[in-house]
Amino acid sequence: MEISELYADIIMDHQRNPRNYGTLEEKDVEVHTTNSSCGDEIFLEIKFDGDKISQIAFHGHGCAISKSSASIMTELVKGISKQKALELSKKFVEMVKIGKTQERELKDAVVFQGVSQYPLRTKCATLSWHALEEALKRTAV
Amino acid sequence: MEISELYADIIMDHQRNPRNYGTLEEKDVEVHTTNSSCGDEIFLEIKFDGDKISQIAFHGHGCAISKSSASIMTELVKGISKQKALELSKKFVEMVKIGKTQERELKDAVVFQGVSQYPLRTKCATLSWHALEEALKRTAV
Amino acid sequence: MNCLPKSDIRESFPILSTVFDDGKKLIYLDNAASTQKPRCVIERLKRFYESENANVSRGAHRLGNIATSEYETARDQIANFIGANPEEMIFTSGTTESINAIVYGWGEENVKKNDEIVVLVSEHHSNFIPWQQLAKRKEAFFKVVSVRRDGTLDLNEFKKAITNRTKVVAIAQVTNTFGVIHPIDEIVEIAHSKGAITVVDGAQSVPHILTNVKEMNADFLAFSGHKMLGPMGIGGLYISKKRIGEMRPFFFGGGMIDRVYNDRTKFANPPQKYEAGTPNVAGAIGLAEAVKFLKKVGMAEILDHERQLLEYSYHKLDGINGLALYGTRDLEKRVGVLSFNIEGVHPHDVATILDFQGVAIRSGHHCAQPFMRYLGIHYTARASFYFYNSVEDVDALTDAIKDVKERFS
Amino acid sequence: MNCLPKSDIRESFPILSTVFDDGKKLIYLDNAASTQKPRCVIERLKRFYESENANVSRGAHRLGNIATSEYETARDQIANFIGANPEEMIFTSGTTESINAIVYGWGEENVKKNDEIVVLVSEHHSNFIPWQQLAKRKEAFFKVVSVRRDGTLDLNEFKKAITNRTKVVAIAQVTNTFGVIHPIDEIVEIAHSKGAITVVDGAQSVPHILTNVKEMNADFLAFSGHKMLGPMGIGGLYISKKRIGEMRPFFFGGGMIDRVYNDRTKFANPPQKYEAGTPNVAGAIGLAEAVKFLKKVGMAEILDHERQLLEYSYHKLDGINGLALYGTRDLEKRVGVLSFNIEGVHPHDVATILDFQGVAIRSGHHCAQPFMRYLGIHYTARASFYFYNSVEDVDALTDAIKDVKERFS
Ligand SMILES: Cc1ncc(COP(=O)(O)O)c(C=O)c1O
Ligand SMILES: Cc1ncc(COP(=O)(O)O)c(C=O)c1O
Repeated sequence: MEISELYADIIMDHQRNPRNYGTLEEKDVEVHTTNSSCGDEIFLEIKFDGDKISQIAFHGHGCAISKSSASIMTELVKGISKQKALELSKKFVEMVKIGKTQERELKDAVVFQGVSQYPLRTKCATLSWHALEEALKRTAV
Repeated sequence: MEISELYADIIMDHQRNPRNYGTLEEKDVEVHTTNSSCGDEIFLEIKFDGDKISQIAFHGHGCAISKSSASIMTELVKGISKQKALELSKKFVEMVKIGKTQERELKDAVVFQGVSQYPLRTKCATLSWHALEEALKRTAV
Repeated sequence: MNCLPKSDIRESFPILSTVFDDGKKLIYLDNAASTQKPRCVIERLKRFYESENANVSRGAHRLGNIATSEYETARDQIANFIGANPEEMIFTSGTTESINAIVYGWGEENVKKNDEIVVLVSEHHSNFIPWQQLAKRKEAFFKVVSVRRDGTLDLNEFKKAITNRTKVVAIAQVTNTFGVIHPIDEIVEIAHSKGAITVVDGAQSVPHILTNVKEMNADFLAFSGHKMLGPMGIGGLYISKKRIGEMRPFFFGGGMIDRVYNDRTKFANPPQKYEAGTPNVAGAIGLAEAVKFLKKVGMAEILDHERQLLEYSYHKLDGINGLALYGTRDLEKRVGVLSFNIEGVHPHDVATILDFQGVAIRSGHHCAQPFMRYLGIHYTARASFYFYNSVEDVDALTDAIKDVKERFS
Repeated sequence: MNCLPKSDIRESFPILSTVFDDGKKLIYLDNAASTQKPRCVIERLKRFYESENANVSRGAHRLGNIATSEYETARDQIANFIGANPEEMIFTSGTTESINAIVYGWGEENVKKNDEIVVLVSEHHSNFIPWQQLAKRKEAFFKVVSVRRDGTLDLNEFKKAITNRTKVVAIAQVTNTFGVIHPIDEIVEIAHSKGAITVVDGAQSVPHILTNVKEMNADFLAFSGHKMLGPMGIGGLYISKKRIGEMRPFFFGGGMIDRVYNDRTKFANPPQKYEAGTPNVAGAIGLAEAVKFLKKVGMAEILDHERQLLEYSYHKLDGINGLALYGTRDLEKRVGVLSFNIEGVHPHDVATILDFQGVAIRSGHHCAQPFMRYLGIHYTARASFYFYNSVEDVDALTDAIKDVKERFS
């Protein structure tokens, strides 16, 4: 693998200009998750519209991998149902574990396949997804 | 080295028939010393006549090496002065450490030269001599 | 690296072909003290230091990744070997550290004044003194339960000793003195029925008997790598899910934290919580290799082989005048440990004279002074077998024993 | 076994010629985390396991004698390396265990309510949390003394922090974060003048600076073998004669006793008193071999070489926009540790990108969260040198740093 594969343009773009970065005025749930192996942290806020994720935002501090992964994650799940978001999350976590995926739904998030070669960095890529799962669990009926 | 050198006839003889074994009716000092690495112990009793060791006896439990060494030691020091006994002790300890000696005064005790090849057993050979030193120290003026 | 035990298993152990300067061949019968290492374990250490060495977990470089993943794989394999989940097993430097860790991490918090701590009189000092001293600090009762003179436990007597005040029962599954196998399942059950927690000293059982902590149902199990073909300086401690919540870390330092503030610390989750500082990565990896080797040999085969050697020893030695053979005659309740004494001969002399022939045994109190005192003996000579010992080794042993007897008669 | 450092020292370290699958060469700059091992150390371990392996001290056979005498010779050599007498040095598994041993063996008995325990804000967690937790248990004051932002200590400030109530001063002679060398002699003197005892964390000093505990006059000194060419799982703890009398054993078990009774135990003399259980004999012997190697290279030469690499790094990196280099600019007060941050780039990304080039550095809080928080940074990237690093290694490092800067700009 080359540097440019892991630090692909798309990742560099999201880390420079993270989407949905910041806080929400109105939110239904807020989750704070840390990566205890390195101390990175993310605050994730979600507003639901019925079963749908209508608004989502994150802030915190982390590396390019965790920041861009969070950014891409928020883009992926905005507007979809809790159930669907959970499915995506499982697929993403599986992908960075085994290093490949067939799932087209993961869209831009497939750039994180390469991170599987850096076991200590997979947690960076999955941090925001774990925060998402936690948020959905908390708001489950 | 052969077994018969370390377990020489003279050692086997002393271990079977230890000299000066038992207790004294009248004594000036009694010392109890243990070999903490194996738990063997010796009780050494001495009666002095002025500066001279007039009577000496030991008992306790220990291996053939420590028992025969104690037996030979008591024979060597009986009747000699404290000063002389201490000198012998130093020579003996030195001998088992380096594995040889020029000292004819050690007489039968020279059979313990070979024990130097068994570092963990040297303490068996020196146990009674250390008891002797302790006894002499305690009765020093 | 092919770790398959050769048809001749001995060839996998370089040291077993030792011939000393005086022409005597090494006959190694001191396996209860420490076992020898197969070539694959030695080579694994070498390979680690030559091409994988790095500190674990906190690095973001290739060697760090290799070291970390090998270390965690080792944990998986060793945990699996004793039937535990990886997160239930922590690495320690050996049985002694493991048991002391229980005392500091669990005992200090949970044992109170007037509680009872129960051990057997036959425990190894490493499973005796830590509890004795804890009892002293806590003003708890330290109850030393007797065993039969043949080393076996009378379960009814044991049952009587366990009361509602019993907080801890700490027992070796196999004794290092006579190799007696205690009925650990029943012991654990009796202890649990009174609400006591159970600490199993597995130093002499894990290397010789297939171990499954879930079936055994113990709260803690301690073992040493060096007694099961592994390197020195590594061992393990199983902590059941039930107990892990009650246990505070016993060592504090790097790698076991989530957040550190000036006034407080938030700890990481187990197993990291209980592994402070740089771990013995090479040791863990070497032990995993050892475990693979043991699995290939087969734990049932190992025990079986040891029993055969034990039976053969009895066959050759039984009935010799003035020779005391210790431990129950029901050899099904034994692993391959043969403790003995020759009347009128100090066991140190026995060991030294055997050593002249190249036969390496141990003599002494075997870190079990309370037991020796209880039996009214000071020491024993002890030969202890492992699967790489042969009938010829036993012949050399028994011939040498007979020789000593003659020499001293 | 010829352990003489070759004219090209790197050749003595097999791992340093690693070329990865992708053709990148290993450039190992993570020495503060763990150092690599010279061939002679690796071979020494192999030789031990192939021809000398046995448990120590209690055996009466040839292998036992060899193992015991090699173990004690190792103690002599390592003690001598730090200027201690053999009976003042015990083997542990590393710095973390050594410091925790002081806490359990000395701290539990001697630190009382309202006593003060003083550390610096820049301590490694292993010399921070054990004291923090002890203070909590004892209701003592845990005093965290600030350092300057460049990592150095203001001795006047330090002096003010030490009072008649100060019982313990625990300080790393060299910090692992920035490689700052503290004036340990003065620190010890100030602490002693108020009656406090001194614990020196030597994890980063013993491998890099000639150490003499007698001149330093500290009460305790802890260090790790793996950070000074030695195997993992072995380290040391120096205990001064003055303190040894006040210290109770912290681990109980085999090998540290004189007599064990059911109700009490009489302990052996130091150092055995503090070494319970089977020691890491191979580890100790391997570390002794490492120490021999270090002596041949020369401790003065080692420090000198590291300084040159550090100066060269500064020469190449100084003045680059957006690059923060941490630690005092007085490089005479530093060992070869280079902590840095690139503005806008997370150090984990720095480390990963450097790793692509084969350059192994570390990133994170370096087990010094209180210090990072004090500085208002989360992490740094850290390159740390040892005597086998070359100017070319530094070139690779500095080129890679510049590359990262561009990539992220
Ligand atoms: C200053 C300092 N203290 C203590 C430690 C802990 O050493 P170890 O992990 O070898 O126990 C380290 C190493 O990480 C260190 O750098
Ligand atoms: C039954 C038993 N428990 C505990 C130990 C202590 O093990 P280690 O010395 O490896 O810590 C031993 C070994 O000597 C043993 O045989």
